[in-house]
Parts: sequence; C-alpha cells; structure tokens
Amino acid sequence: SMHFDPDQLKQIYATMVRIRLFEQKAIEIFAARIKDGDFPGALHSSEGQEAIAVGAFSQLRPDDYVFSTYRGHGHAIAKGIDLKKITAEIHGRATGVSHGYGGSMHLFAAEMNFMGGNGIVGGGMPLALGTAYAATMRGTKQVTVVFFGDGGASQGAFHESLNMAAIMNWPILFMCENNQYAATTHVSMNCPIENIGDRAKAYGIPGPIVDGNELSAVAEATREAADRARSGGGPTLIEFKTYRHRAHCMVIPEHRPGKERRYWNQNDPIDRLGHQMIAAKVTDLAGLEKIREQETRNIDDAVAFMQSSPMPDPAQLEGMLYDH
Amino acid sequence: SMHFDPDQLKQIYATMVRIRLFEQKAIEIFAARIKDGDFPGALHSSEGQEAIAVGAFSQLRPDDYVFSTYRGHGHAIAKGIDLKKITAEIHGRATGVSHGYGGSMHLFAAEMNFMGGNGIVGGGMPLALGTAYAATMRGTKQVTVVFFGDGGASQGAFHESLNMAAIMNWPILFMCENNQYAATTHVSMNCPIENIGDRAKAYGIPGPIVDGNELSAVAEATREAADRARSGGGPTLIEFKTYRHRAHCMVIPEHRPGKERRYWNQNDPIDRLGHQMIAAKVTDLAGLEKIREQETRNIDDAVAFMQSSPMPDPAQLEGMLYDH
Amino acid sequence: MTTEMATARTLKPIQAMNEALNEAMRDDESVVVFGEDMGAYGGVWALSKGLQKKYGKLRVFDTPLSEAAIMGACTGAAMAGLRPVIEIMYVDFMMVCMDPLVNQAAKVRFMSGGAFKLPMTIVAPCGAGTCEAAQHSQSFEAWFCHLPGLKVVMPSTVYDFKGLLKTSIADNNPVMFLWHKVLYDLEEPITEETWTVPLGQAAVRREGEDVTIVSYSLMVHRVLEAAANLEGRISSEVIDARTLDPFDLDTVLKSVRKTGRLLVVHESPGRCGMGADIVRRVVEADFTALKCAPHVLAGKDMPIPFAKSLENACIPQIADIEREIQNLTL
Amino acid sequence: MTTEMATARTLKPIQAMNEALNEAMRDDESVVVFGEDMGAYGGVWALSKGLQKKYGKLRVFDTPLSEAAIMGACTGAAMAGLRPVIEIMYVDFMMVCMDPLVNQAAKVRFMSGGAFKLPMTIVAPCGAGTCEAAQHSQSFEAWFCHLPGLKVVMPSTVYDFKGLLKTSIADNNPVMFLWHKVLYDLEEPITEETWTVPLGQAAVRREGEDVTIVSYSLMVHRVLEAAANLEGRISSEVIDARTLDPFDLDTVLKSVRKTGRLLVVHESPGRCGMGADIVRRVVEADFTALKCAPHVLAGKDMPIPFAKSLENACIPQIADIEREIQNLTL
Ligand SMILES: Cc1ncc(C[n+]2csc(CCOP(=O)(O)OP(=O)(O)O)c2C)c(N)n1
Ligand SMILES: Cc1ncc(C[n+]2csc(CCOP(=O)(O)OP(=O)(O)O)c2C)c(N)n1
Ligand SMILES: [Mg+2]
Ligand SMILES: [Mg+2]
Repeated sequence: SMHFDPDQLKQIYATMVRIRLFEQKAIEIFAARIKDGDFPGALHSSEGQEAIAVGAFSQLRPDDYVFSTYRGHGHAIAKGIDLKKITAEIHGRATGVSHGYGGSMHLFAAEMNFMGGNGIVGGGMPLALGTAYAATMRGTKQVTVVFFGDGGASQGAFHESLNMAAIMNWPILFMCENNQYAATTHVSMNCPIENIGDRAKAYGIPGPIVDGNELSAVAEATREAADRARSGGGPTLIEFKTYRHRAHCMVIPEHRPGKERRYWNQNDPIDRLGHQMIAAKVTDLAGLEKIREQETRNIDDAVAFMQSSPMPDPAQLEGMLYDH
Repeated sequence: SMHFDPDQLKQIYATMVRIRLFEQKAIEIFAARIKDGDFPGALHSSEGQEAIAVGAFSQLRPDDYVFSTYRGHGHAIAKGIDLKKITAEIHGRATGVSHGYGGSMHLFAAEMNFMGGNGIVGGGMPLALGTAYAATMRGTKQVTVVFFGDGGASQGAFHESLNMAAIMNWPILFMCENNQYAATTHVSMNCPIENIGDRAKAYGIPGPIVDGNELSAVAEATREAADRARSGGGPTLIEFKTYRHRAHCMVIPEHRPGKERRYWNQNDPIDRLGHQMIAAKVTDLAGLEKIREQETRNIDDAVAFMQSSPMPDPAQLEGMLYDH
Repeated sequence: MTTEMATARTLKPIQAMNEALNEAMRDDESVVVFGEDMGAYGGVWALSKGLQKKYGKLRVFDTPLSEAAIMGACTGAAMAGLRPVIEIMYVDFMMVCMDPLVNQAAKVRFMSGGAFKLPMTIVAPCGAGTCEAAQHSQSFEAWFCHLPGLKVVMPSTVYDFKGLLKTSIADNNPVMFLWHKVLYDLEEPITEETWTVPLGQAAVRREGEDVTIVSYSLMVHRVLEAAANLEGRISSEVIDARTLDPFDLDTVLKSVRKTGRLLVVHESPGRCGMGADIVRRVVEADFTALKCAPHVLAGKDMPIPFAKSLENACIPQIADIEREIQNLTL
Repeated sequence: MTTEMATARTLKPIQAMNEALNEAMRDDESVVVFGEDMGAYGGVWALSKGLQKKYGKLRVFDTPLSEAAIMGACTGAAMAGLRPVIEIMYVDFMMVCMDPLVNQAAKVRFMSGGAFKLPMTIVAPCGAGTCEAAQHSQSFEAWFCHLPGLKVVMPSTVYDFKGLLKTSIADNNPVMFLWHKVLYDLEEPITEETWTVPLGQAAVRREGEDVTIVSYSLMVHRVLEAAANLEGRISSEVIDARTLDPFDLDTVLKSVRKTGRLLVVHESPGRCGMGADIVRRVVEADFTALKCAPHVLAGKDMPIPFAKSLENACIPQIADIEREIQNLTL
C-alpha cells in the first residue's frame, strides 16, 4: 500500500483542510451576498469529498490534463492553483483564474493543464478523449483525469467516452465520485447494479471500487491506474464511494436519512486522516490545529485579495470570443 | 427448444424469402432509376438478416410496439404490413404506408403499433422507453421491441435507454442485430469486448447472445425475453450475431475478406431453414421453389401497385405538420 | 379564455405552473409528469410539488440523470397516446437531448404522413441574469422557432404561466414552454380560479402612438419600465408576443400601422434571432407602414459571462431600451 | 488570396476538400483528421481518401459510431493545441453531439477568459434535394449563426470548397464547414494548384442594376440560373455570401445601395433563418437604400418530406426564384 512521509502527509492534510475551509467560507460569503439581495450564482460544495481530489493529485504529474466539474473547487485547490485566483473567480473578479468570465463552475488554468470545470453533468468526459489523444499522438505520456458523479454516469457521454477510450487505448482515468446523490436523487435511481465501477467490464477495462474517504486508498488506485495508462495500458474507470455533506447547491434543500448521515459523518475523510496521523505519531492534535489555523489564514488572505480586486471591465468583452 | 408446426414453418420460410426478394427487387428498381438520372434516395438492404425479423415477430403479440431502423424493410414485412404499401412508400407514392412523407427509412404503421423506422442510428431506443412506460402505466402487458445495430450500441442513447429501462423495469426487448459492420467499420472498432450482449450486465439485466441466422434460436430468445417482460421481469438486451450480405447502402461499396464472406454465405439463414425443413420432411426442394415463385408474384404485384399509384400532392403539405 | 371565479390571491410563476399541472392531471388521466427529481421531491424548481402524492408514482416519477432518455420516453409516450409533461432542468441541458426532440418529436407526425399525434410539453427554465455563466443562461427560442414541428411559448405574466401551460398541455403537438428564471419571484394578484390562454395571441401590455415595441418573457417587464420612464415624452405601445410559434403577426402589424415604428427587444443573441424574424415578417407584410428602419435590441452575440458587470453588459438593460426607443423616435 | 499556378484541370468538391486536407496535413503536423469510416476507407464521402496511408494512423483514424465522443475528442484535442478536422456524416446527426459543440467548443475560450484557442473544423454535408427525407436533409446554418463562438462556412463553388476549407482549418476558432450534398457532382476547371479564400468575404457572382439577390451554397446556382433566365428583362446582381459568420455585410450593402431591392434565397426554413437576419442587418444599416420591401424566399417551415414531388415543393426552385425576382421588380 501507499507510503507517504510525514511532511507529505501534513501537506496532504493541510490541502484537505484548505478545501473544507474554502467551501465553508464560500458558502458564508455567498449567503451574506444573497442576504444583501445579490444573487451571486450557484455554489456546489465538495465538503466530504476532499480525499478524492487530494489523493488523486498526490499521484499525478503536473502536466497531466484535468477535466473538473461544477463541483470543482476541491480539484482546483488540490491541483495547486492559486487560492487567491480561485476565490477571485467565484466572486467574479477580474483577477480570477478565468478573469470573471467563468465563475465557480468554470475554473480554468491553461498553463497547468487544468482544462476547466463544466456546468454540464458528464460534459467533461468526451473532452477528455481529445487531450488523451493529443498526448498519445505526441508520445508525451501525460494522462488525462476526468471527474464526474454518480449521476454523470447515467449520461450517454459516459458510455461513448469509455467505449472510445477503451477501443483507442487512450490514457484516461475516469474518476467517478459516487457521493450517493445526484441533486436530490439517490444513486439507486441512476444505477441498477451495486457498483458503477463494475460497468468497466462492458468496456473490457479495469474498474476498481475504492473507499473515496480513505486518502491512501484513493492515492493507490490513482497511482495504479496512472501508471498503467502511462505505460500504454489504456483507460481505467475508478469508482470512489464517498458522501456529499451538503445539499446539491445552496438553493436546493435536501432531506437525508439520519442514519446515513451519521454513518458518513463518522467516516469523514479529514477526521479519518487526522486520526491516522496521530496514531502513526506523525503529529498530534495541536499539530493538526496549527495546520487548520494556517489554512484559515490562507483562506482569509485569499478573501482579502478577492475583495480588493476589481470587477471585470465590459470593454474587454469584444475581444474575448474569438482568437484573432 | 422452439416447436413450429409445418404450416407455420412454411409461412416463416415464405416471409423470409419475401424479404429477400423484396430487397433484391428494390435494389433493381433503384438502380434503374439511378441510371435514368433520378436519385431515389438511400436504400439499406437487410439481406442476410431475415431470420431475426421473422423469428422475432413469430413470437410477439400484434399489439406489441415496434421501433425499427433505416434498415427496416424486413421488420415491416415480418410484422405483416401490406407489401404493396411498403413498396409504394419506398418509391414515394401517395399510397405508401407514410403517404410518401417518410420513404424507405421511415416506414410507419400506427394501427399496428409499428412506430417507425429511424434515420438516426440508435434513435429508436429512447423512444422505446415511452411506449414501454405507457404499456406499464396502463397495465396492458404489451412489450416494446426496438431494433438497432452493432454500431448503434456505441451511441449514448444505448446506455441511457438500457439504464433507464432497467431501473424502471420497463418491458423492452433491445434487439441488437450485430451484422459485423457499421457502414464500412468492423464491429471491433465499436465494441472492445467480444459480445455486445455482455453489456447487459452493466444494467443487471439478461443479455443472451443468439445465432441470428438460426430462426428457431431467434424465436426462442425472443419468446423468453417477451414472456419475462410481460410478466414484470423487465428489459432484455439480445445480441443476434448475423451478417449483412450487401454494402451499407447502394452508394458505399465495401470490401470484405473473402473468408468472412464464405463463412457467412454458408450460414445464410434462408438456406439453413430450407435445409432444416427438407431434413425434417416438412417440404422438399420443389416445395421451397413453389414458395419462392409465390413470393416473386407477391413482389411483382406490389411493384405493379406502386407503379399505378399517384405521387403525393403537395397541396396536402400544409395540413401535415400539426394536428389541429 | 375560460375562467372560473375565486377569491383574490397572489400567485407566483411556479405555483401557477404547478396549478396548471395539477388541473391537467385531475381532468385527464393521460397527463403524466416525469423528469430528474420530479417525483417525491417535486422538482428542483418545485414544479411538480405534491403531484406524486396526489396522482401516484405511475403518473409522476423520478428518472435517472439522462435527458436523452427522458426526452425519448416523452416522445414515445406521446406516440402511444399519453400526454406527457417533462422538465428539463435548464434549457441549456437540452443540448444533450436534441436528437429525440429535433429529429424525432418534431418530425414523427410529418414523417408518418400524419399518422401520429404528439401531445407533449417540455417545460424548461431559460435566460440570463442569475450569474450562472455560459452554460446556464441560454434560451434558444430562435432555434426552436426555426425548427418546424415544435410550438414555442414564453410567458411573461403569472396569469399566462398558468393559462398558457394549460393550453400547451392540451395541445396535440410538441410544445416548448420556456420560462425565464429571473421571473421566479414575480407575484401577481389573481382573482380567477382556473383559466386558459390560447396559443398564438399576443397581448398589448401598453397602448401608445409613437412606437411599437415587441418583446416577450422577462424583457417585457424591462420594456414596460422603459416605456413608463419615457411617459409624457414618447408614447410607446408594448406588445408581449407570449407565444413565438405560432406568432401573432396581426397584432404586431396593427400596431405598426398605427405607430410606423418597430423595436423588438430580446435577450438572446441578435443573429438569426426572433427579432430578425419579426422584422422580416413585418417588412414583408407591410413595408410602407414603416416610417423608419425597424430595429432589434438583442443580447450581444456572445455567450453569457459570469461576472455581474459583464453579464449586464451582454443583455438589454432598461437604460438600453430607453436609448433605443429614443433613437427610433428622433 | 494566395495562389500557386498549375496546369489546368477539373475539380469536384470532394477532391477539392481532400486536397485542402492533404495540404493542411502536409504543412502542419498538428492537423489531424478523424471520424466514422475516415481511416482506411477514407470516409463515406471520400473526404479523407488516401490520407491515412500518407500520414499514418495516429493522424487519420476511424472512430466508433459515437458523434458526441468524436465532437468531444475534437474539442479536447483543440484545447490541447492540435488542429483537428472531423467529419459528421450528415449535419442532421449533429443532434446527438450538440453539447460538446454548443456548450463546450463554442464557449471554452470565452468561459476561460481567453485562455484557450480552439482551432477545429467540423465538415458536414447538408441540404435537401436527394430524397433522403426529414432526418437527412437539414442544414441548421441559422442555428450555427445564432450560436456565438462558431464560424459558419457554406461554399458554392469548387474553388471555394478548397480555398475556404484551407482557411477554416488555419483559423484558431471552431468552424462549421457545411457543404451541400447536391453539389457533389459539381465540376469546375481550375488552373491554380493551391490557394486560400478568406472568411468573411462575399463574392459578387453576377453584376446587375435592378435587384440584389443574396444567397449561398446550392441556392447560388439556382439564383444564377433564374437571373440568367430573366436576362434582358431584369438585371440581377447575385451575391454569394460564402461565409455566414463572419458575414460580409459591406458587399451586400454596397449592392443594395445600387439596386434598391433585396431578395435573399435559402433552402432552410424562413423562420429565424439566415434570410431574416440579412434583412435585419440591411434595414438597420441603411433603410433608405431600399425602394421596396426586402424579401426572403426560403424553404417551407416544414421538415423535408421524402417524395420528390413533395420535396421540390418545400425548397426554392428556379421558377420560384424567377417569380420572386419579378415580384420584387414590378
Ligand atoms: C446534462 C445536465 N443535466 C442536469 C444538470 C443539473 N444538475 C447539475 S448537478 C446535478 C446532479 C449531478 O449529480 P452527480 O453526477 O452525482 O454529481 P454531484 O452533483 O453529486 O457531484 C444535476 C441534475 C446538468 N448540469 N447537466
Ligand atoms: C447518429 C448517426 N450517425 C451516423 C449515421 C450514418 N449511418 C447510418 S447507418 C450507419 C451504420 C450503422 O451501423 P449499425 O448500427 O451496425 O447498423 P447496420 O447499418 O449495420 O444495420 C451509419 C454510420 C446515422 N444515420 N446516425
Ligand atoms: Mg452525486
Ligand atoms: Mg451493423
């Protein structure tokens, strides 16, 4: 299984906490803006799914291609994109990663091969074929990683993309974050069999089913699939079992069974990693608390940066649509 | 296995021959029209696949819903739609099943629940969900049968439709006529695993793989799936292995390996059934010949009917688009 | 227009549509409702709230996250004689289910030589103004009008939300019912209990002498504000098209013959948009009625950007409308 | 326009496009070609004939029958810096891959704040007139023009088939290259070896004084025949738009200012069509230049029916065009 040295573990833990705090702060500011009569757009929290983003990126090359989703803050942060620019983007500032043109659902970072969030469920999967093909054609051994949810696996794009990737043997990691719900709909209304990962068999590719709240399990599955893809072994579908703590977005309240909630709360990925780090004597409670304090400062700095950033200037709109 | 009495067998054989002769005559007339400088539209021959259409309809109820394809002459004939009206339709006559509005790719017979051909590969599958739902809601125990090809199974619609049908437990027979090619593309470029039928597992439904050139095997698989669907057992994906004798359509010449061709020629579904009937003493060579002669006359009658039929009158166009 | 009297109350668009569905389901067993989250939850917009409880899971149900399957199921169900109503959560998502809509639902009747009826209604929120960026802000009404075989409805008042949805459901053809998200919180006093509004009848929302302004959906409200702001200086006649296909050209022509000036205001891009089509029809029908060039004030020919400052610059604002009215009446 | 001289020869549209692809692949390693049957077979229309053999399977290849995957792969490859060209076998089939086209390819650059280039070309045959019925006869150019972020090219001459395709491939933005199936057998003498034609430049195909007729694609040929038939009685100026987005309004305006009359002819339905948009732009730009009402002669607002007698009635014929020219110049 996976080995991380203590410093790595602390960094990983810090990144997970950063994501959690980022999401909470985002909700706080959005709620305040809504209260002020402002509608700041949609916000999709990834709280509870931090181990997937962080575990995955711990095993990827910086030049690997990444397609994210509307629930993509965690992916962007784990990828290492500047927190300030992410914060600025979700509040529509000119200093944001997409200069305020994209917003929370469309975080892009071309220079890091972070190929964008997507407002269309499953929308990233067909695009992933293209970057994987480009890498194959050029022989660069970059892999492409594309995230989607349990609902996304019900889109036709899932089938077409996995099928074509398998036939072409293109290096793609199809990362299914099964957080049990698609908006208010339970995964049982989206998948009639127990594991989405088992659908890999329909394409003759591996389909590991992974505890998505266990950092090391995520990292290991990602490493394995990425190694295989890099060495010409083709695509992998990985199903990560996880849980979304919050409702789909801020304006759609959801009811969840109490027992289900308790189960998943006990399996919170950050708490779990924290306990493991203490048990392994990597750090102690105070050490974890220090990390959290540092990350709180990082978030606050990012918010301050955002608040002092200008709104985008409509005068620049005209040049934005086409490359000239 | 399936039992047919001698009369049934002769009728089945006759229908298969009727389809074969229909396709040949259609090509002959189209070729002549093209030679005359007329472009009569696209024509897709189902020669070689007759056992699937005829075997399937031998086991279905008259009120079952059927969705066909652009390669649908065989389905329509096996369903029992008037040969004259089919012939008239493919030549754009007002007396055709679709009054000349549909043509070869769009044969409809609403009163027989023949819900139409389709020019879009895989286009029928999502529609099949709707008739299956209607039957379920009304408790009529009608099943819905939808045909598509090995290429059609690569469309997103395949995945969405099988998935939804499985989750809803709707009574649908997904009939995959795997004739080895999608236009000029071999099935290996459309499916990375050996059997399309095995993809049923991704939906937790049965996926029998059937010799589509063996009439009784087709009939048996259809019966089993239809019985299951009628009694609340949900959908089935059936893969019929078969072979398309002709090129995709008249204007796309295809090269096929000689060995492959020989193998499938030796397994022609009509010849095979003929031999079986002779071996079982249901009839003799002369008996088969007599059937062929009768069917030739039927085709000729249909052609005569078509030729004496008027072209559709454009004056009626205005009323056709909307129901008022 | 049928009406039944009731005690006065206020109504919002979602309630109005929910009432329309409820009455349609009550009066006609063949009306069924389905879509993502449309069952127990009642739809993310609350469109089907309470309906599953009332009419059962066979008539109101959830689906997988598969729009092509949903649109196909809707089309097939209509072909089988049901009268389905589906929701597509944002009209933008229709891009994943265009085939069953465009190549199937809109054409089956015609391709079959008139053998089938397709009584189906697609309800979808549309429009910009909510900072949801390029993939959650489109409307596509021009596409749907360009597509033969589909009727297109875009209400602006709560009264029409209900009245037009009832008529849409009762129609034997596919109807695209697009409602603007920014109208979500609109509230109107209503005295009637139940009513219908026919397709193909525009409404004159304000009478005037100097200029005819045709609009629909959210923009009607902005146009009315602009017209009110210019009150006393310019007398504007404001027409709410209400249904775009069928389109009530007569009402527009009557007005243009009076004012001699035409402005069309819509939010979608101008190129090959609804405004261009209204201009075409008017100039073809009565060129000489026009005293000056007709004009279309449309959204920019751009995707909708996220940031409010950019988004506002891409869609007509009240000040823009005032400016165009003034330009036209110089 | 760059040109290289060669010995005279005749060329057909498919050869012209094939040459364009060949030259683009030869000159730029990042140009790649894929789609259904596009590899060894060379495409069902022979668009990529010989290219796999020449450039290898990594640059020219077959795909599964999955248009959404193909369009997505094309978009992703363009985002990664390749310059892909794909074929969609009929533009009608684009209905199964609208999301990667509309919500992704056309918007990625904008949504990313300009971070990406999308150098990709989609080649698709379009149009009616081949008795292939409602699902194999559409064009959708109006939809693509209404969609910001996509350029739209519709050549009418063999010369333009090659010259515009080369320019489309070289463009750093998504280009929809629609060629009309009925032009398949067109043949032209050509003296040059290689050349390009810029996007956004219309061509005056015939000069005249009495009426300006704007058209594109197949209809240009019919318009020219109609104009020739009226020779001596009516002097028609015929403009081939060639690219619809960008659209060369200047050339149209210059002509309309001379003739005072405008007829637009296209095959697609009139409602929210390209003709309406051309009318809108002309009346907005120079209303007073028009001596009479501009007119759009479009296909019927109907799907294309199968039978020849019906199909002909749905799309403009030469006699229809003559009649409209005469009506306009009465
Ligand atoms: C094609 C499409 N359909 C519907 C939606 C609306 N929508 C956004 S997210 C969502 C649920 C997605 O669920 P899942 O794939 O499980 O991802 P999660 O939100 O749980 O991360 C829905 C229905 C959409 N954005 N795109
Ligand atoms: C969505 C779509 N893509 C492409 C086509 C063009 N086309 C028509 S039939 C065909 C091959 C289909 O192969 P298959 O599904 O195996 O059926 P078969 O023709 O062998 O019966 C293709 C590519 C189409 N009609 N629809
Ligand atoms: Mg989920
Ligand atoms: Mg096949």
